[in-house]
Amino acid sequence: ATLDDVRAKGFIQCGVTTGLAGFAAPNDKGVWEGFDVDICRAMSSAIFGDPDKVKYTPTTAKERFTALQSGEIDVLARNTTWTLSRDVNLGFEFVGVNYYDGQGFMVKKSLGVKSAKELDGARVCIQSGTTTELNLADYFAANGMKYDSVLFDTSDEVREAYIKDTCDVYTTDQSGLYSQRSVLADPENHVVLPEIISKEPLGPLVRHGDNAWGDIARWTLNALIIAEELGINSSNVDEMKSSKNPEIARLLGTSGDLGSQLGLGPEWAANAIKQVGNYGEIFEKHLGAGTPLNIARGLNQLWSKGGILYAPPAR
Amino acid sequence: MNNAAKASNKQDDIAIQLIGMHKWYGEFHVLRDINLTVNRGERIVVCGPSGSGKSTMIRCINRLEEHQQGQIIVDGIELTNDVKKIDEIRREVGMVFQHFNLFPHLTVLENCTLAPIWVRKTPKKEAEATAMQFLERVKIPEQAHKYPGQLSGGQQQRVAIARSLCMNPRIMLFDEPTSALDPEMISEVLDTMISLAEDGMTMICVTHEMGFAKTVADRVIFMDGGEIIEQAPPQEFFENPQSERTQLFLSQILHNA
Amino acid sequence: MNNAAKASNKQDDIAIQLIGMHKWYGEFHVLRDINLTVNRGERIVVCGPSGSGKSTMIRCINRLEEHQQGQIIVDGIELTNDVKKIDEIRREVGMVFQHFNLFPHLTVLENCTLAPIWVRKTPKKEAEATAMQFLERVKIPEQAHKYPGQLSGGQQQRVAIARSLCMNPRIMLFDEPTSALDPEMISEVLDTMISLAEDGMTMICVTHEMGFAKTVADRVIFMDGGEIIEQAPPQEFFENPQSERTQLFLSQILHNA
Amino acid sequence: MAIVKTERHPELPPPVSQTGVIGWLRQNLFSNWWNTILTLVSLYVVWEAMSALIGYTIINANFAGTTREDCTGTGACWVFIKARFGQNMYGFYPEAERWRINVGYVLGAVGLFLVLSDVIKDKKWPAVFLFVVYPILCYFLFYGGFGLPKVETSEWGGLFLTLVLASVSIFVALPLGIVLALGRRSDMPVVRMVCVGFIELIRGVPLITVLFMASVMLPLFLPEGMNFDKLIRALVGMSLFSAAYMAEVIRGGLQAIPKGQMEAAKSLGLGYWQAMGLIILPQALKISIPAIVNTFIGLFKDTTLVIIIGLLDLLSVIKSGTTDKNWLGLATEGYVFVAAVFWVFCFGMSRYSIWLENKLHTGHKR
Amino acid sequence: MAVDALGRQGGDKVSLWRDPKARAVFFQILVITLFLAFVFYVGNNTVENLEKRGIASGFGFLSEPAGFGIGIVLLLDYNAQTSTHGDVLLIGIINTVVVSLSGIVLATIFGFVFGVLRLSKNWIVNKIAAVYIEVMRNIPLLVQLLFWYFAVLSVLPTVRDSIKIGENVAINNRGIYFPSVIPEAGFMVIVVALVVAIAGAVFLTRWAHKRQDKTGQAFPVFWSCVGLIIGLPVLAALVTGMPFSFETPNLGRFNISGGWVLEPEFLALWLGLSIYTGAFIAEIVRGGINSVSHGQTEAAHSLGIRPGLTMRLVILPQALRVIVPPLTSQYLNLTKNSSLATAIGYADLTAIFAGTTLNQTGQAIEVIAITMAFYLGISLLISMFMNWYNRRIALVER
Ligand SMILES: Nc1ncnc2c1ncn2[C@@H]1O[C@H](COP(=O)(O)OP(=O)(O)OP(=O)(O)O)[C@@H](O)[C@H]1O
Ligand SMILES: Nc1ncnc2c1ncn2[C@@H]1O[C@H](COP(=O)(O)OP(=O)(O)OP(=O)(O)O)[C@@H](O)[C@H]1O
Ligand SMILES: [Mg+2]
Ligand SMILES: [Mg+2]
Repeated sequence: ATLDDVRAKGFIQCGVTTGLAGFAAPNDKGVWEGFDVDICRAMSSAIFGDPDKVKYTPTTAKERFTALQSGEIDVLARNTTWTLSRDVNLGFEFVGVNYYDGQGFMVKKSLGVKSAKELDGARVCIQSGTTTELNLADYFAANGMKYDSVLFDTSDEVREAYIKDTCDVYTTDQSGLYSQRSVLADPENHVVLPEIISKEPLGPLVRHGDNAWGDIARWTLNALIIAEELGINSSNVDEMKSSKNPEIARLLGTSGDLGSQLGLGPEWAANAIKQVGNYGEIFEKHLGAGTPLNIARGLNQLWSKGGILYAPPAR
Repeated sequence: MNNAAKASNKQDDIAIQLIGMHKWYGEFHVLRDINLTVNRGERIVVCGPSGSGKSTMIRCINRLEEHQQGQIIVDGIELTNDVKKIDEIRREVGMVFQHFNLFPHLTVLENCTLAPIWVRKTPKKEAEATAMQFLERVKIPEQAHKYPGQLSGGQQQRVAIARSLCMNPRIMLFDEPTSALDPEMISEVLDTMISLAEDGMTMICVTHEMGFAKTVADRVIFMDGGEIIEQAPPQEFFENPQSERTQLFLSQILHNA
Repeated sequence: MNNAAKASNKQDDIAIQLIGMHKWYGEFHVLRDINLTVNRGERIVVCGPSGSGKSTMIRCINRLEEHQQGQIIVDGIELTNDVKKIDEIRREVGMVFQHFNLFPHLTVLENCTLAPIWVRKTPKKEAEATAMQFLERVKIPEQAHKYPGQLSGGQQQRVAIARSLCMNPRIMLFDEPTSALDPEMISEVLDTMISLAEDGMTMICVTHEMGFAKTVADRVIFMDGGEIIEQAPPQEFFENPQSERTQLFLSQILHNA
Repeated sequence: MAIVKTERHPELPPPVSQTGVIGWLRQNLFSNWWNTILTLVSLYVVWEAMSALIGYTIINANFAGTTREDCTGTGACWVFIKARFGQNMYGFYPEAERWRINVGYVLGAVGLFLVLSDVIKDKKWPAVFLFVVYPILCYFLFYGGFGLPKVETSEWGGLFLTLVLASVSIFVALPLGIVLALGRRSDMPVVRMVCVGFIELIRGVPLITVLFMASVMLPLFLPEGMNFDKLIRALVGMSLFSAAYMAEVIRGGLQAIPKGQMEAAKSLGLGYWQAMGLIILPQALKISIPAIVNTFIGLFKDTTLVIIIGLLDLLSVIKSGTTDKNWLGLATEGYVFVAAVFWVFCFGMSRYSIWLENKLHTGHKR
Repeated sequence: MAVDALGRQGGDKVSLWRDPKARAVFFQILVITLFLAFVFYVGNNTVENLEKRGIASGFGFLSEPAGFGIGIVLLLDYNAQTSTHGDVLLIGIINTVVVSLSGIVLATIFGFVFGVLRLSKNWIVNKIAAVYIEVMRNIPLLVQLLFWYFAVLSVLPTVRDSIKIGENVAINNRGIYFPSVIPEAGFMVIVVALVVAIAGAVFLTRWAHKRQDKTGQAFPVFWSCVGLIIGLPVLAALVTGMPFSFETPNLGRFNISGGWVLEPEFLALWLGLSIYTGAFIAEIVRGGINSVSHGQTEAAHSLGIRPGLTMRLVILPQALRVIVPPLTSQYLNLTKNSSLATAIGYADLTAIFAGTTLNQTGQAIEVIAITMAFYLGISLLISMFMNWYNRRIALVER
C-alpha cells in the first residue's frame, strides 16, 4: 500500500505546480513553499512527525494526472478542480477541498472592459490541460461569443504571453489570477473581472483504490480545518493538549485512538498543526492580506464565519 | 566570325599563338615567358617532367586557367576576360582530359549531344546523327546507350574524344589522354588519335607516349620549370636533343620504357 | 593433436584432400565435383580464367567460404561446422590475399604478433622475437615499426607473408599475391615465395605468373567453369596441354605477356 | 631547326594586381560588377547587423549592479544573468557544496584534455581514468557518499545538469550504439530484426515523446513500488534515443571497413569477438569519430528538451528567471545568454571534429 | 585422433555447442525469448497497474466530445461542444503537417540559397553564409523557438499600433493580417482559368521540349509558365468584372478581425524550424555540389557550356544524388521537431492531442501510442521513398 511505500522510502512524493506564487513555488533557496505545498508538509508531519520529509515533483497541468496514475507521485496537491470525470474516469480520489475557487478573467485596465460579457472576439491565453479550457468554451458558447485561444504548458508562459499582449485576456481560477497579478510589474493596471464562470473546488487527490492512503490525506486536511474551528494553532497546540475539551483531546491524540485508526501515531494531527499550522494560519501565511496576493477568505472562510469551509467531525 | 572573315585574315594559317605568356598560381610563377606558334593542321606533342607546367599551358589555351601576362590568340581571337570571346574560343577548341570527365549521369549518346544541343542549338535528331557518326569513328557505336560507368577506361576515353569532336572543333587539346589507362587499352586510344591526326586536325597533345610522338608529331616541345626549353621535329628531338635537361629527361623515360 | 599422433597417421604425407567437393552461391553452382590431393611439401599453382572459381576453392580450404557437399580434409582434420576444428585448421593454414589486408591501424610488428599473442597465447616478447625473425626473412626488418600505409605494395605483401608465417602454418595458401602490385614490385614478392618453397612449405598458389609456376611448382592445376580441367607438372602443362580450353587459355596469357 | 632556350627565365613575383591587398580584393570582392554589387549589399547588411548586435550586447548594455533598477541602458541587461549566476550554473545545488561540482569540472577537463589532445602518446591510462575512474568518482562527488553530504538530484540544475545529462547519455549511448550496430549487421535474422526494429522505432519518433514516456509513463510499465529517480529516467530516455542514432553512425563506420580485414583476421585464427575487438571496431570507431562528435552535438542541444519534463537544466533555470517577478521582461537577455553558452560548447565540438577529421585524413594519406 | 578420411562419408556428429549454426539458432532463441519475456513483463505490469488504478483503456475516448477550444483550426469545422477527441487528433495531424510542409519548403529555400552562397567566390558573401550556418546549427532549436516567440515577435507593436503595409495588411504581435478573398457569383471562371493555365503550362513545357529537339532553339519556358499561370486568371478576373470582394481585416474592440491571419505561434514555429533546418540543408547542399568533381565543370566548360547551364545540366543532377538522402532525413527531423510547438502554443498534434486530450481523458498509453505511431508512420513513408529514389538514381556501374 502507498503508506507502506512512503514509510519505506522515508518521504512523500508530492506533485505540485511548476510554480504559482502563493500556492507552490520554489523560493530563492530552491525550497518549495505555498498553500498547496503545506498540505503535503502537513501530511509529512502526520506520518513522520517532520514536515520536511517531502519531495516535490513539479508537474505541468498536462502531466499531472499521468504522473499520479503512473505512481510517479503519491499525492497531487496542485490546484486541481474536483470533477466527476476526474474522480471516476481517470481513477482518482479527491480527498477534500482546500480552496473553493471559480474561474475568472483578468484584462488590462486600459481596455476599459467591465464585464466578461464584453469579451466577444478576444484572444484568450490559457494553460492547456485544465478545466479552464472546458469552462471557457462553455461560457463563450452559452453567451454566443467567439474567442481565440492560445494554449501554453505552464502558467509562467501564459503570464508571459499576457504581459507581452499576445492575448487580451488571461483566464484561470480567480486564485490563480490574483496570484499571477501579484507578480506583475504593474498589478494596478490589471483588473480581475467580477464574473465567476464556474465552480472550481480545488483539492488534493490520490489514486483511487488505496483508501487507507486517501484517508490519511483526507483527514490531514480535515484536521487542519477542525483545528481552526477549535482555535488550535501552531503556537498553542502544546497547551491545548491538556485541554478538557474532548473534541480537542481526540484530535490531538491525548484521548482516543484516531491516529492508530489511520495507521499513524497518536500525535498525527498535533504534529501537523504544530509544524505547519492550522488552515487559517496557512491561508494567511501564503495568500492572506499580508502577502502580495492579498486574497480575502471569502468562500474559504469557516462555515461558522460565513464561508463554506466545513470539515466532518473527527471522532 | 564566319569562315569568309577568317579566310581574309592574314594569319589564317596560324591556329594558336602564345606571346610572352606568364602565369602565376598565387606567388608561384608556373609559366614563364611562353612563346609558341601552332600552325593550322600542325600536330604538336608536349612533354617534360611532372610539374613542369604542361597541363597548365594547354589549360590556359581554352581558358580553364587565366593567364596574367602576355597574349594568347586562338583562331585569330585574343583571349581576354570577355565572356563572349571565351565562349567562341571554347567552341573552336576541343579538350580531352586524363580522367575522361565523362558525365556519369548521361548515356554515351547524351554525353555527345549535350553540348551541340545546348550550345550550338542543333536539333536533337541532327545532333544524335552526328554523334553516332563520331562514335562510329572511334569504333564504339554499339555502346551509345550505355552509361560511362559501364565502359572500360579505353572506351571511356574514346567517348570523350567523340564528345569533343561533336562540337566540330578546329583544334584539339589532349592532356595525357592515355596515362590513366591500362596498357592494353592505350593502343585503342592512340589509334583513334592517330586517325584524327591523319585527317589534318590541329592538335596539341601532352603525352609521354614517345611512339605516338614519333609517328604523328610535327613538332615535339619539351618543357621544364614552366618554360619551353626545346622545340624540334621528333626525329631530331629524340636523336639529337640539344639541351642538357632534355637529354636527361629522355634518358630517363627511354630507360624506363 | 600432437606431432606424435600425426606421425602415426597413415595418411601423414597428405596435407590437403578435397573429395567430391561442391559449392553453390545461392543458385549458382560455382565449384563442381572438385577432387584434389596435395601432399605434404608439394607446391601447387592454380590458374584459369577469371571467375573460374580458383579463389573460391582455396577460400573453402580454410573455411572462409562454406562448401555444401563433399569433404575437405586438411592436415587429417575434416572441415565440418565444428568451431573447434575450424579454429584448429585455420591455425595450421596461412593465407595471403591479393590486397594484402594488413591491419592499417597496427604497426608492421603488431600485425605480425597479433595472432600469436591472442590465438596462440605466446608471450609478447617471444612473439616479437619470432616476428622479427620472419620480417628478416622477407627482408624488411627495418620497417617493423612503420604502419602499413607507409610501405610500398611489395613491402606490404611481404609483411602479409611474414604475418602468416608467424603462426607457424604447415600449409600456405596464396590468392593472386602479386596481381595488385606494380611490375617492379612483383619480383620481390615472388622471390620471397620461392625461398619459402625451397624450404619445403606446402603451398597452393593461385597466380598467373607463369615464370613462377615453371620455377617452383610441382604441379599446375587448370580450372575453368568451377571444375578442375587439367593437372600436370609444369613443363608438361606448358609444353603439351591436353585440353582445348587449357590450350586456349595458355595461348591468351602467353600472347599478352 | 630545333629551337633551344638556354637561359633560365628568372622567377618573377606575380603582377601587383594579383597579390597583396589589391589582388585579394579584386579576386574576392570585386571580380565583376555582379560581385561588386553583392559585396556592397553584404557590407551594408553586415554593418547594420554588427552595429545593432554590438550596440545591444555591449555598448548600450548594463553590466554593473544587482537589481532590476540598475538596468538603465537601452541594450541588454546582463545584471540579470549576473545576479542569478549561481543558479544558472548549479541550479539549487547547496552553495556550500558547489566546490564539489567545480572539482568535478577540473578533473573532467584534465581527463578530456589528456585523452583528446596530442600531448600524451599513450592514451591508455588517461582513457581508463576518464571512462572508468572518473564516472565513479563523479557519482560520489556530485551525489554524496564517503562523508560528503547527499545532494538530491532534484536540487541539481543549471548548466551543471545540462552537462551531466549530456555526458552520461553519450557515455551510455556509445557502447549501446556499438552493440546495436553489430546487431544490425549480424547474420542472425532475429537479432538483426530486433536491432533494426529498435533503431527505427526510436529514430522515427520525436525525442520529447520518448522523454514524456520515460518521465511519466515508465512507472506504469514497472511493478508497483519499483521507481527510479526522475533524472535517471531522463537519462535512460536520452541514452536510448542517442544510442539509436549512434548505432547508425557506427554502422556507417563498420561498412567502410573492407571485407578483407575480417577475412584476414579469420584466416589468422582470430574468433569473431577477437576480430571485432582488435581489428574491425578500432578502425570503424576511428573513422566515425567526427560523426560521433556530431551526434554528441545534437544530443547536447537536445538536453534542452528536458524542460518539458520539468528538469531544471540551463534553459529552464533561465526561463524561470525570466518569469521571476524581479526580472520580468528580460527574456531576450536570457535566451541570448543560453544561446551563447550552447553555441560556445557546440561550436567548440564541431571545430574539434573538423580538426580531427583533417588529422585522420592526413594520417590516412601517409 | 586418427582419422580415416576416405572411409567416411558424413563425418561424426558435431557436438551442438561447437557448431556455429547451432549456436546461432540457440542465441536467437535466447534473444527472442528474452524479448518476449520483456514484452510480457512490461505488458503484464501495465495491465496490472491499469487495473489497480482503475484506468479505463480502449479507444472509445476518440468519439467523446472534446469540449475545449483550439486556437488554430484548418480545413475542418471544429466546435468545442460537439467535436470529438477524434477531431482533435485530426486537427493536430493537419496542423503538424501544415507547419511541417511549409517549414520544409522554406527550409529548402534557405538551405539552397545559403548553400550556394557558401560556395560563392565572393569572400564576404561566403562568410555571411558561414556565420548563418555556424550560428544556427549550434544553438538548440528550443532556445531559438522561444527566442523567436518570446523575444522577437513580442517586440512587434500591439494591435493598436500595428505596422500597416498599404491599407490592408497589418503586422502586430498577434500576427500578420491580410485581406481575405470572398468569392462571388462567377468566381468559378477564375478558378477554371487557373486550371487551364496550369494545364497550358504543362503543355507549353512539353511543346518547348519538342521544339528544342526539333530546331535546337530553347524557349524561355520558366518565365512563360509563370506569366501564363499569373496572367490568365488575372485576365479572367478583369473580363468577368472582378467577381469577388475582399474582406479587409478590421480592428475590433480587442483584435483585428476578418481577413486572413498568420498567427504568431505559427510564424515563430515556421520561421524557427526553417531557419534551423535551413542551416543543416545549406551544409548538405554545399557538400553535394562539392562532391561533384571539378573535372566535370572543366569538361563542360571546355565544351563551351556556360556556367549557368553547367550547373543545371551537369553539376546539379549529379549533386542531387548526394544531396537527396541526407536532405530527406532533414525533412524528417523537421517534422519531428515540429513537436516542439508545444512550448510556444502552436496547436500541433503533440500540443493538443498528446497534451490536452491526454490530460482530459487520462488515457496516456493510447494517446502516446497514437502520437508515436503517427510520427513513426511518417518516418517510414519517407524512408521508403528515400530508398526507392536512391535505387532509381543510382549511377550505373560496370
Ligand atoms: N590550382 C593550382 N594551384 C597552385 N599550384 C598549382 C595548381 N595547379 C597546378 N599547380 C602547380 O603548378 C605546377 C605545374 O602543374 P601542371 O599540372 O601544369 O604540371 P604538369 O607538367 O602537367 O605535370 P604532370 O605531368 O604531373 O601532369 C606544379 O608544380 C603544380 O604543383
Ligand atoms: N560472394 C559471392 N556471391 C555470389 N557469387 C560469387 C561470390 N563470390 C564470387 N562469386 C562468383 O563465383 C565465381 C567464382 O569466383 P572466384 O572469385 O572464385 O573466381 P576466380 O577464379 O578467383 O576469378 P579471378 O581470377 O577474377 O579472381 C564468379 O563467377 C563470381 O562472380
Ligand atoms: Mg598534367
Ligand atoms: Mg580470385
